[in-house]
Amino acid sequence: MPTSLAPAEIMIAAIAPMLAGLDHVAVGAQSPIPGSAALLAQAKSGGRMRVSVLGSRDENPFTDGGRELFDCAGQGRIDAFFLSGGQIDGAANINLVGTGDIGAYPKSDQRFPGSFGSAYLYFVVPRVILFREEHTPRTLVEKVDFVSAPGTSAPEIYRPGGPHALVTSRCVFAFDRGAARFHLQSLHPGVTAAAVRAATGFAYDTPADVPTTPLPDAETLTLLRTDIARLVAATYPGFAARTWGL
Amino acid sequence: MPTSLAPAEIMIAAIAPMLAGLDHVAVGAQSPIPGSAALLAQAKSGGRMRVSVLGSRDENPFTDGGRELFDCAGQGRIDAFFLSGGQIDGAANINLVGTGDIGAYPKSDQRFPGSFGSAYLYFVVPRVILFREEHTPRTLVEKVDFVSAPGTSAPEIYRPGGPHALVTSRCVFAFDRGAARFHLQSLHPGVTAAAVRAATGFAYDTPADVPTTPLPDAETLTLLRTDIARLVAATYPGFAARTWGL
Amino acid sequence: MLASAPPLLTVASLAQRIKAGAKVVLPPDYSGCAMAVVAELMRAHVRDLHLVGAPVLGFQADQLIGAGCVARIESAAVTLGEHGLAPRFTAALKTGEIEMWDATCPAIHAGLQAAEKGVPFMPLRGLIGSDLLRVRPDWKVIDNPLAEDGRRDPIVILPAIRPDVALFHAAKADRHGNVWIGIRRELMLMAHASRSTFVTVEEIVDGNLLHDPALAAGTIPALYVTALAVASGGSAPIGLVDCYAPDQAALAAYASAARSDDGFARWLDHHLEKVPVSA
Amino acid sequence: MLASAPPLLTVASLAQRIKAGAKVVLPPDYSGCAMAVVAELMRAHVRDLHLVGAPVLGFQADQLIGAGCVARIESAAVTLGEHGLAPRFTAALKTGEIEMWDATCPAIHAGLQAAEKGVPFMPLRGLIGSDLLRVRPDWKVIDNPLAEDGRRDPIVILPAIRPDVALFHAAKADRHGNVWIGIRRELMLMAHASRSTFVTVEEIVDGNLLHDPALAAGTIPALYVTALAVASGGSAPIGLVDCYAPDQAALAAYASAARSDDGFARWLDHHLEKVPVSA
Repeated sequence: MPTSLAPAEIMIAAIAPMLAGLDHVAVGAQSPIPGSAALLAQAKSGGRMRVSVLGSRDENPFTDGGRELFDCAGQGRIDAFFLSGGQIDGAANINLVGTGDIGAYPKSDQRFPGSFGSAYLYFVVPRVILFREEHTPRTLVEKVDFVSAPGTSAPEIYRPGGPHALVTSRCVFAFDRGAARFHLQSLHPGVTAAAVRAATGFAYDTPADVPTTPLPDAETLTLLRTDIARLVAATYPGFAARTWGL
Repeated sequence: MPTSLAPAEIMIAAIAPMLAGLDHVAVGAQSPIPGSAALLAQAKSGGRMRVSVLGSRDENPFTDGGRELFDCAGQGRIDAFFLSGGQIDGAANINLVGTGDIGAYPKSDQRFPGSFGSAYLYFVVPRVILFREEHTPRTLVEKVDFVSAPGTSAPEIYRPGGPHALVTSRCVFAFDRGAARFHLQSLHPGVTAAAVRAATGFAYDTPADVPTTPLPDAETLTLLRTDIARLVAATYPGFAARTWGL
Repeated sequence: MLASAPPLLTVASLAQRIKAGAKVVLPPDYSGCAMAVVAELMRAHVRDLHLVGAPVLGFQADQLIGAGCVARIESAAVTLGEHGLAPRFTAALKTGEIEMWDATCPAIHAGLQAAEKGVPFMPLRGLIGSDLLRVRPDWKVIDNPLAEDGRRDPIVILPAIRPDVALFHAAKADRHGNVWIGIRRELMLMAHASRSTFVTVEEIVDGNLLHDPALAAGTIPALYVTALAVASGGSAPIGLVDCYAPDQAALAAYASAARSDDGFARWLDHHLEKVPVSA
Repeated sequence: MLASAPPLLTVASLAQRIKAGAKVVLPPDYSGCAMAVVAELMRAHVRDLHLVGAPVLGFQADQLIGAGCVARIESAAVTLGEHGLAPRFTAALKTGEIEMWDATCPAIHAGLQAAEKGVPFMPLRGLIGSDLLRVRPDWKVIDNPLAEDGRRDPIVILPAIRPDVALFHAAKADRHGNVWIGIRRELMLMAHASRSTFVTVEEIVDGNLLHDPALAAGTIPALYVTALAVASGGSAPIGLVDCYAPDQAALAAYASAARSDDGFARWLDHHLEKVPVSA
């Protein structure tokens, strides 16, 4: 077992297996952890998986302008995507707009950049993986102040897609769409269930026995720190420098 | 006055002045007479007028696929276009689908190719010029058997465009959108009002005095037979060969 | 990336992937027509195709109709252009052998764009008062829900057109499966809108078309391409812009032969003899 | 053809054609940003702009907000990317100085496509249950009129977005006014959708871009271009793909300075001193 895994590496290793067997995984701009996980999963698939990374010179296959990612997802050609949130709540609602009373909109207490494509992609991409490094009661809240995109929808709403899991710096939550609720799936090394409970603002289920998040084996870690790191550096140079000193 | 004008040349010379002062004239595929008229009008404008000829290598400015002509017209960027019809009636309805009882559709007595873009462009292009060489009771009918595109619309229908005139091998009809009716505007040389009446299946108004269709002056005819003919030959080689022996 | 490239097949095995009953969108004659595949479809007597013109049809449709491969045509027009009316199309309408869904060009573009965007319908101006609305019960007039305070604003909405198959011919593809189409963006729309896309090309080029900034702008990415085949001269006799001109004599000969059932049958026999079995 | 070419202006005189109150659509930072024109707009204190992000905004919007040029933002996000939150945007929201129309990326693309097609609205999946619908009263939920026999199928329809002005920077144009944008098709959509389009370019090239089959595929035809100006380095410090990289130090310096009113004011003074008056 390799030692001194970076927190980002644990998240990458946790996300990559969630993509196994998929045909096409897309990654938004400025998403280095999901991007690294997707490229790792692609390498593990023997190259069978297609990975499209927005903002990448070599991994971005789109030629029809900014709309193509969304059209492509609407056609059902994207199997997995990644979203984050300034706030994420226990029903997997995400908030990318701002905090405070919605009645005061647009004068948020804290303004986030905006919803980007979340209010669409969350509905049409079958496997949306939420990620947020900061795992605190400030980010994982009971109820988001502004719903950029809802976690679940009424049965009459067209929604082939939705949340699959939430990966943080502390743990992995799996999402049950029927119950509209998370459960604790695994704890990163050294993190206790109690610590997660204390750091989480929303209610979720905790099984009797929570495993440790599987860590990459030596071969995978070598792959990640060499070939994948070099690919990642081409699109996310700052992240690659911080994580792998590239 | 030049002698021995070809019938096509008279139609070209009749159409060209209808385009004077316009910014952008578009011409459909396989429309050599309107295409020649548009290129003549462009030359007369000193090049200020833009002419887009579908199917032309050099005069087709579109780069967004087959839809762009229609999008461009929908944006209000095309001032004039040309339509024809297997049948045209006195309310300027055109039929590009087929003859016979519509109840028997699609088993027409005579099937035409189809409506192409007429059911859209007739509504959104401000100045649509109808043209049809064959001027007989078979082509100019009281009521078309199938309305590919109607000549006029109820006031609540979005319709910035519509018919302006009908040019045939015998005469020019002007269209009054308010009255939904043609009147005889000019007779080609040697054609009588009575002959037009006998050859026309629909009712229209005839002023007391019907002028002769203005013919091109010597300078214009030279321009048409040299520079314009060469441009036309690049897109409509068969027509240029038949008309000018090019 | 190569591992996820679409397979490179023979023309015949590519044609075999297009099944009876498929809804197949085809380009107009001025774009890239996969005539070599059309020949294989006729040879194999593929039945009950629903052909969609993007937005009009010509020789491809007329031949397939003549060979008995077509159940339905959805198009803004069917014509052989300067070679006149499409004779097999006209004859099949008379016998009632094919169903006809007349359309208008922008309605087909809009329907394909609806499929491209994953929406169930698209609005379009015009059309109201046209008898096309009488023969197209799938098109519907609604009141524009965003019209200003109570003003009536009727507008047509058109259902998405989602073909099973897009089929066309292009100048080149690379080994990754990216296909260069230049300004012929209706081919890209067809690929985006369809469940599967089959392409024949003049040649396979080295390198990656997406890595050349000039060529990338006219390239359909491999992710939309189901399978490829090399067919040199694959759009003859219709021609391919910047590659080879139409063979007007061959087109005229077809137009003339196809005026009668017998003439078409003889043309087809002769045509399939000339097209080698590539399986 | 040359006679109908759009005029070639100086950057300053091009900027003068963008008037107070105009609805201006701008590309995201990864596309081509006409930073030289943005500087002139700030110098001229053009007021009350309604900026539309296609689909998101960055440095251009933050600077124009800081300079007091903006009344309203319509965008799926406003961010300086790896340089963090957009500080002038955030501050202006707090003071109530600007109006905010939050959106989501595909809704802006769809709204621009509606304008491109000349239709009053476009449907879009998703969105239902998002608070965006609460803050965007111009977006409306209807029942899909084409849903199968009585099944309820709620869907959002979005009004067309028709900007007065599209403003961007590109690598090159020709003397006819055709502008090469490569794969940056959102720039073409912006030009199609807008009443007028102003473009700065690195250089004017000889010949006609539309006559080169490879370049034509990535070219906006002159008919959509209102006026051009040459601005070498015109999208610095944001950068222009395949031409020059972002100047990360300059971008970081802006992001830092703009955190305070005073810091921004000093940055602006210094910035406009550096940008020569090109009148």
